[in-house]
Amino acid sequence: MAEMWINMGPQHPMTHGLWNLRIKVDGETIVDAEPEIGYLHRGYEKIMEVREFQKNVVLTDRLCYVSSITWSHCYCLACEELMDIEAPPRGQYLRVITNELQRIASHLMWLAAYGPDLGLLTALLWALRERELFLDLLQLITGARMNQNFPRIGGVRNDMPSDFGKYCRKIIAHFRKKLEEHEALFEQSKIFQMRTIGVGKISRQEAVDFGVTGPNLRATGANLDLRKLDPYDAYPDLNFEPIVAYEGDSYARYKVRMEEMKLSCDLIEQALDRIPDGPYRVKPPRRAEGEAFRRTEDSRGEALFYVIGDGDDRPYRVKIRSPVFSNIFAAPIMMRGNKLADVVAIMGSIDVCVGEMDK
Amino acid sequence: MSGHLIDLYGWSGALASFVLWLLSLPFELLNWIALQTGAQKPGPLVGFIDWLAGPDLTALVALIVAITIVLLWATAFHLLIIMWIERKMYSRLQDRRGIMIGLGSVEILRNTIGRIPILGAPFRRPSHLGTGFLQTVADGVKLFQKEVITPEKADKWMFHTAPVIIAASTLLLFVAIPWSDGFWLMGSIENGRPVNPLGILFILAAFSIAPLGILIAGWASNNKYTLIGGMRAAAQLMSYEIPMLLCIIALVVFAGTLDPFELVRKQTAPFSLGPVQISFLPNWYVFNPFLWIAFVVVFVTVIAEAERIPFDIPEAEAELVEGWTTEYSGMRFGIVFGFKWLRALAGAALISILFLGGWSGPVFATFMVPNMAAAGQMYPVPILPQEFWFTLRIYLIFVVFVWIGWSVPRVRIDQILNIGWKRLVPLSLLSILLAALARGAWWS
Amino acid sequence: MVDGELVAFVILSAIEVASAIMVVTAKKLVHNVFWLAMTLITIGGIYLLFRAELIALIQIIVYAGAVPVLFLFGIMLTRRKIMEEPHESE
Amino acid sequence: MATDLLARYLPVALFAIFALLFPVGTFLATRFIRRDNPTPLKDLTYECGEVPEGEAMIQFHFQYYVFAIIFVVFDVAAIFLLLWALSFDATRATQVGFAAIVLFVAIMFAATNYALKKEEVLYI
Repeated sequence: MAEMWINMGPQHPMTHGLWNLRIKVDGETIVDAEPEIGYLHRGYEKIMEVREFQKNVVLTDRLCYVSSITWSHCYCLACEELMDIEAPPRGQYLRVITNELQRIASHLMWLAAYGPDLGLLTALLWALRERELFLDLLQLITGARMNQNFPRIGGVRNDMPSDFGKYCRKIIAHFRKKLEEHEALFEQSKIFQMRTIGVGKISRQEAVDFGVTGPNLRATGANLDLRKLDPYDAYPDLNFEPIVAYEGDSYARYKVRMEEMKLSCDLIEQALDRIPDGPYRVKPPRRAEGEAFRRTEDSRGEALFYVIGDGDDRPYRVKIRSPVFSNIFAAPIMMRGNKLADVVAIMGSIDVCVGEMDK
Repeated sequence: MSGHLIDLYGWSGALASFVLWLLSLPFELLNWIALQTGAQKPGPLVGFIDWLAGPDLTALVALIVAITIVLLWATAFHLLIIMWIERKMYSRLQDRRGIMIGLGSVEILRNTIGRIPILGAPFRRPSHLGTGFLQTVADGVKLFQKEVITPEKADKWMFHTAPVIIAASTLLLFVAIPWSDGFWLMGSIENGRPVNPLGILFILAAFSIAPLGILIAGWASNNKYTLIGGMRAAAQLMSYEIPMLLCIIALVVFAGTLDPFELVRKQTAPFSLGPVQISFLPNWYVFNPFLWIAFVVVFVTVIAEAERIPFDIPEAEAELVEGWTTEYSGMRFGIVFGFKWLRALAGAALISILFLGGWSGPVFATFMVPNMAAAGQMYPVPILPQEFWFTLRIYLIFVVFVWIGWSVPRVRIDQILNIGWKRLVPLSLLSILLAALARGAWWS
Repeated sequence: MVDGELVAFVILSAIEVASAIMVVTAKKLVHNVFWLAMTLITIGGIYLLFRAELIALIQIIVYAGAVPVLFLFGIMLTRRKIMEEPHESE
Repeated sequence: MATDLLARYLPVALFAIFALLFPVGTFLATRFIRRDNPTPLKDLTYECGEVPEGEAMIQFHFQYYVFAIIFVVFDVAAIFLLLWALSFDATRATQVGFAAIVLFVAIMFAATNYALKKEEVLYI
């Protein structure tokens, strides 16, 4: 029986960016898959070596175009570790708030992309409609909608407006109601369950072996949330339990992300309750020596920055660990034995962002 | 009471004689000049005019006029409207306004008619706040100008033939679909009533040709996506033809005929089911409890035959780019893509004829219109004619298609085939059994 | 007066014979199936001339709709270049 | 009756010619409006921007073939049932004939269910 390779990408509706998934099919069944990346490689790690520490934030913003604050935040944390400073409490809370807002916006973008993947174009418009609200909130606090350039080494760029809390609570209350509509559209639909339950299974051991992190790992039953495991900023002060699902299939990954959006709403409300007064930023030193790394719970998994300074005002070497990079290479495991049409149900649930994957 | 507005044969006959009269005018003139100049007999011209006025040519031209009317009615009128309905409707489902290009978007119209104080109001709208109806026209014009790319590796001959097969078989559906007692092409008049004993079977036959074209299209493009898409499409269309046919058989057990006119006539009568008689309810087969299963199954199969969303896996733009239409471009793509709506339209008409009373509707008031076929005579036409009721039903069914289509995800191909063979076929066999037992028990 | 029925018969049988010849002479298997479908459809038309309306429609449903598709699916099981040596990609 | 049949199918025959001419005419008409500018790159088989790999016209999995066979079988059976349904009133006159048909449908129903329960490998 003839098997053939099918290219999905770089110009393919499934890929959500420039990368290529080569799939070997036997009829309709997937025998093997091979992700091919590098179409969007921009040499981030190299560019960052020639820019000053602070000026790199503008680059890290553009690592992932739907979740820029979380990436800049991770970089700033790594630099703070290198420079041995710490952000003041108000800055830390502001970081938590913007991080979680960005996480919701990112997860909504994933939801918006997952719908059309499964042929449900209505979900795209609905999820983007809700995402607008969170982008508005981010705009209110940072002034920009996409590349906010908000975290700073030693804090954040500016304080939040005085009435930010009011708007934020209002939108979150509205969003909680709207989320029920999305659940009706997705998980209460029998066809969605048919498409996702039992599809793209990966065991916890395999996921750990392949370095899968974030919601994709938590969907296999591993209670591994860096906000809890390796806390940073104001997260130790907040009460929350990481979301875990046990099936390891597309439906579990979907479920984890949906629940995480609710968790982020809780975290934002808690942070707004507890945010202290005071300065939001300290002045970092210009030069740094030594090496430091920091990992954070990005919206897609474990983001890691490893920064080496050689006493200059520029980093000597920066290493970025992208969660999507690892997640995507576990995709062949999830795909083998499934049907060709399941590719979209699996890749959509993994949540690919090519910007951070190709760096 | 005729009940229908368009009497296709009367109309087209009158139009044909008008066309022929226009054609003969120059010859009549020549004839007249020849007579004036003193010639006794104007020669062969008389024979030509006689031939023009003869019954055979008039009938043929009348038929051509009728066919053109039906083609334009289906493709230029209904196709544009249901495309507009779909696009507006799903835009509203998605919380947005959708297509907005209207008359006000046409610069010339806005600058001329739009300047008239009151009458020009619809033309004065801002460019993108119109009704959106012209968007489909604009898309059609755009597709007309697009380059047609033939892949180098494609089997060129088959590649260009396949869209013709698909389009022709889709159009052929409309020859058998009557739009009212007077607006039909296929059939004959017996005892003053139109009959077409096997009309529904003809529609099914026209539906059954498309898989061949799709499979050939998918193969000829020599592309992996089109090959898989074509196979999926053919398998799906075939699989859903069987339950459709079986459910129509269940209906035939009750109706005893495959004649669309007869089916509609039977459904116009008051409801009667064995001993039960309800005077205020029409005898639509959807009210018949033994045919509920059949109705649901036919509805689902029509959605699948039209390749609409829960079953649009052959297209499946998420994994197979554009399914079997991937390599088609320009008007070839436009035809095969746009005619999917025509299939949905024909399917909706089929559902309406089979279960929802076809074009029957209440007659409120009538007005007299001159009979085009017979000069000087008037005949009564209801304010809301049968064509209106039929179109209304078709659009409502189509709105349900859109509603379903844009609120559920797509079903996987093996699940589609499983639903078809493991659910719908047994269900339709069950409905045949139910219908046969019900009729056998009550009427024997 | 020309007999319309005869004209129809001549045209239909001409198409039928021509496509039947194409069935055996066409080079590619899929073309053969296409011409076979044409033959079967025109046979349906000839049934119609015999006043066998039902059998004509059944001919189209079964022989034009189902059988060529069955053949096509069967052909997909064969190698395309059946006369040439097996083609291995890569 | 006989002439009526052909009279009924005359519009169909003409309509079929028109239906064939419609797409052909549209395709020909676009030829005069559009401008073709083929390049080797453009004429390449679309494979998501990659260079096409291997042949698409290959030996394919037999899974769909099974559906085609079942389809033909069911098509013929359905046509048989259709003939019965069209003459329902006639066959019902004899109770045996009616019972035979009900039995036929029942066997078809049972066989379909049984076969579909057993079939797991052949289905894709």
